[in-house]
Amino acid sequence: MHDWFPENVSTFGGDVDGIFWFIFYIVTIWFFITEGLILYFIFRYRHKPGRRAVYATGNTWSQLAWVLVPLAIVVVLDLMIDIRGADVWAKVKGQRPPADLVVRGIGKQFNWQFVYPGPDGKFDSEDDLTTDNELHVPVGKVIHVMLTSQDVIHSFFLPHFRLKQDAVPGRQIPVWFEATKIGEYEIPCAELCGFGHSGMNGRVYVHSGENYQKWLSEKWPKS
Amino acid sequence: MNQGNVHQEFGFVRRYIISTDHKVIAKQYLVLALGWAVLGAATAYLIRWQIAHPDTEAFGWGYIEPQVYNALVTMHGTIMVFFVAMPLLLSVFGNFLIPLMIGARDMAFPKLNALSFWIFFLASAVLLASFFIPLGPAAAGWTGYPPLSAKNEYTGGGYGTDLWLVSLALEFASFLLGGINFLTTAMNLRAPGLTWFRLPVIVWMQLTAAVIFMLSVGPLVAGAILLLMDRNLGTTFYLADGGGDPLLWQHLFWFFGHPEVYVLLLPGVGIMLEVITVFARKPVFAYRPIIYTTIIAGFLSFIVWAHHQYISGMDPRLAMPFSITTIIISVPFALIIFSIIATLWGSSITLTSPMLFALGTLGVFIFGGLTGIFNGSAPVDIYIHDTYFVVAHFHYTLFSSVFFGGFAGIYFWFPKMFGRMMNETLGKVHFWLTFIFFNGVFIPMHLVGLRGMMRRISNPMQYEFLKAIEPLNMFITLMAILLILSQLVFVVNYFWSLLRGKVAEDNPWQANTLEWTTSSPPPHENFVTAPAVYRWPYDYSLPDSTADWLPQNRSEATAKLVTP
Amino acid sequence: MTTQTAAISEMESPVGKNGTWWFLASEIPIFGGLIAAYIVMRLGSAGWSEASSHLNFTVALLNTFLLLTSSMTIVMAHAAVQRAALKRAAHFLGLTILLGLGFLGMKAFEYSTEIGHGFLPSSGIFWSFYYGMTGLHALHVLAGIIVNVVLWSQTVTGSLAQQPHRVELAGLYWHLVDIIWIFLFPLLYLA
Amino acid sequence: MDSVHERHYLIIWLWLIALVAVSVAAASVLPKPHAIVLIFSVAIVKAFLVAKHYMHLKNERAIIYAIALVPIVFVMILFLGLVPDFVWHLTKK
Repeated sequence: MHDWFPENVSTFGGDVDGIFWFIFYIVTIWFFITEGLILYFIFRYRHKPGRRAVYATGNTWSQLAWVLVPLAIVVVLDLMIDIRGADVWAKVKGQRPPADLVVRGIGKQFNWQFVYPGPDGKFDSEDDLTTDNELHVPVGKVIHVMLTSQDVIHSFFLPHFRLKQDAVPGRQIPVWFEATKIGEYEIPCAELCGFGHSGMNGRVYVHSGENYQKWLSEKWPKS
Repeated sequence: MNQGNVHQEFGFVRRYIISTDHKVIAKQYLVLALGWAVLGAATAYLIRWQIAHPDTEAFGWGYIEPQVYNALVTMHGTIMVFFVAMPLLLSVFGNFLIPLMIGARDMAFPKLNALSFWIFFLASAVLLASFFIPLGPAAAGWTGYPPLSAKNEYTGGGYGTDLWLVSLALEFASFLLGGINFLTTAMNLRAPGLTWFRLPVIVWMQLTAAVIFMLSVGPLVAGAILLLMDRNLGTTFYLADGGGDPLLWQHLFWFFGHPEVYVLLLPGVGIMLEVITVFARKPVFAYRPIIYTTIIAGFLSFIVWAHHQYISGMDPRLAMPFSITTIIISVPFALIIFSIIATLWGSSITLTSPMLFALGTLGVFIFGGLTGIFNGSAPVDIYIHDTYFVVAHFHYTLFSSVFFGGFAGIYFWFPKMFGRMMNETLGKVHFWLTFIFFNGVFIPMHLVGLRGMMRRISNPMQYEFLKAIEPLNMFITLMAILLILSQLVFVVNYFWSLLRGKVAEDNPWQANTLEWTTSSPPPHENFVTAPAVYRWPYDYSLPDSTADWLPQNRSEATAKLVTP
Repeated sequence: MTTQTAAISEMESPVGKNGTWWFLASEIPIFGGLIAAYIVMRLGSAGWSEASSHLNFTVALLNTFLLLTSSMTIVMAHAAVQRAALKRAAHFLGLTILLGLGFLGMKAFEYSTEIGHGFLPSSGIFWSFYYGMTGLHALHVLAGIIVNVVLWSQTVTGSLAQQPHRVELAGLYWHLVDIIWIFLFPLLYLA
Repeated sequence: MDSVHERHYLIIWLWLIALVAVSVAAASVLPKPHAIVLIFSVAIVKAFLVAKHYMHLKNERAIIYAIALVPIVFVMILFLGLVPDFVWHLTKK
């Protein structure tokens, strides 16, 4: 059942999935209780000649309790979902741990562009490197991606990392992730962005520390 | 209220085309809404074909280019929400039922009512026209997010988006006037004795829907005007280069867009409730709490809108407050659902076709409500936002209200509308086919969404991580085609019953509300003698009365003795 | 004739008034949304005051005066028609129409000088909002004038005597348009 | 009775004109933040005068007040929802 999702390769992906399953168990129970009752009542209280329906209007508290008590349980469960959810939201989108690598991500019809600051660690300098649809990152490091867009709204989606964030023109929105597994994963665009929306797809290459250094030295041989 | 000319006969044009009779206007809406539903279904078919068999020639159409695919997605949403759901649930049932259920001769403003319809007709014509202009209709999604919708160079479209905006503006004007009419009618024209707390629940729900539509759509009307200016006058409301902000549209859109969900939901729930009480022969459980929670839910619907924008670039600190209000809105709806289940307890159920559809509404809506909890939770939404999980979720809620609820209403009030019964056997076949294939489409769609498949992509096979779900997508498409085809049963039943159906009695279901106390179909101006109301509409199986039903116009004196 | 509704309509407002108030209720969010967007966008970025200083304050002040006065004249028309002083009502309605036309004329003059100075709707976000808000408001003024002209013509034919409440309903709408201007004026010209 | 009405309407009109004068004066005399507070307070008072006296709200029943005020409440909610994204806008470039 747990392979409903793509494989999780980020540090917070498990938390997102965890809250999903938490809600899943709650609503599954409610689903069977409510639908079960409906089915049972339909069979149990089918019209039979000579038997009349009960005239119950729910106007007394003792009758209304049949509705209000389950309702109170719903309220409590709702709050539990929110309280657990708040922590996960804060972890993914609230505070970001300090970055080991900052990259700019720019959406444009129909590509993801990534800008590396280069060895000097500064953007908009000589040694910046721009890649098309390729994001190279080391495993186990905190990556910040500063998202923006050149034209329309795109959505930076890392399904394996349980991360999604719209890239909006005029705004620079930071997201972070930390990969836990070496590999090559996709970065589709999740927001309709024009006729090339389908197929707008980048790749994130998660390297081991060594391989990442090798990639760096290929790109910036001088330093 | 004109001079009591009940027997005055009009010519064909006055009677059916420019009529101001609310019943005729309701039927005009019905024809138009069902016509649009055919087109909505056609777009659904093409969308599903493309997803299951990307870049092959769709049967009956041909190759679907990406640009056309985006237009199809946009039109499917626009048509189904604004040109099927809204007219079917609000205009057809609101128009037909409100005056009849409150014992009025017509709407408070009959001419305004006709005007609403013709504005809606004009909106329909404008949207339809956009299919035939060069570069086709709007293709920026039914949500029309700028900058994509703000510049033709981004979509590759033409005037389609302008026509789309004009069409929506007209449609909003039409429904605003309609809502004013509903509210004034209910405030002023209720029969003597029909107090607010003797109104059928569906009237309350229609009125709540009218109010929340009326109070939420304004900012979007303004937003649509701004978008039209961006497109045609070079303004920069939504363009970051000129100091505007694309997020502004999203806030204005969803400030309307979320209350709109409840606008579409409440009338469907109302139909379900009326039908269930009649065929369960039992009063609705917790009548007043249901009405109060309906109003509370209407209010809450105004403070949840940003849950559509968790990952839109909105301030992340807004997410949790909106997540809390969103999940809390489950409480009023849970009360309504629990009350309906409690209504079923100890009842005496007859499974007619309207009852089957009403129970289908209930069962399906519960599923849709529960999956909404996932979407409402901000952290889960990070992953499932803009995936097919969301698509599956809102089809569960809206299909239940609009189609299961709508069909329940049509089967139930068809005798009152047209004076003939619909065929029961065909009705039941229609229900079971619809129910099975509907679930066949949308249960697997949740799984597709959880695999991460994004909305509005025309070809999932372009992605490695989606390759594995191809069989599932093909299955969904097959089910969708069968779902559409099984509606033919309804079409046959509808037309056959219209012409050859058994002639209906005045009150074939032995229901209590006022529309059943007049003839089927009701005469011009509805009631030969004006009804007076003595009781609430849910006196089914009252212990002391001989029959298990007691219409609202029966006085206390006759209640216990007379079989209605 | 309306026996069926007599019991309730005695307690409730007349149909027309309820309907009109609901109509006004649906208008409030249209301008409310626009104004809310304007305020937050203006608070969130600089340079709007500078753009605003190019507007013709004198014309707007005169327009404020015209519209406030027209609110007074239409309520006078209402008072007159209530006591069947049809001729007096006609005068006040005519005055209201003239004041409304004066407002639109001044607005047109204002637009044309601004466009002459090169300030188009596309000249920046302030100008976008300025033309959007005042334009939508001007359309409402125009609609109000049309309604008032219809009522005025009914004073000529005399049919208004049977429908005196129509002046009140038209007035309600006209006052709302006035109230909107009461806020647009400081928002655009004074702040 | 009607001349009383008409005189009442005229007095309200004079108040309105006087208030316009106040806000114009405030705009030219007071420092900006103070002027803005005063100007918008005056605008609210003017709107209130028109609504109460010219639109006859003072003679209306509660339901009409509700119809007029509820939309304003929702617009306020919308306004509050817009503030973080457009006034604070953490992420603006």
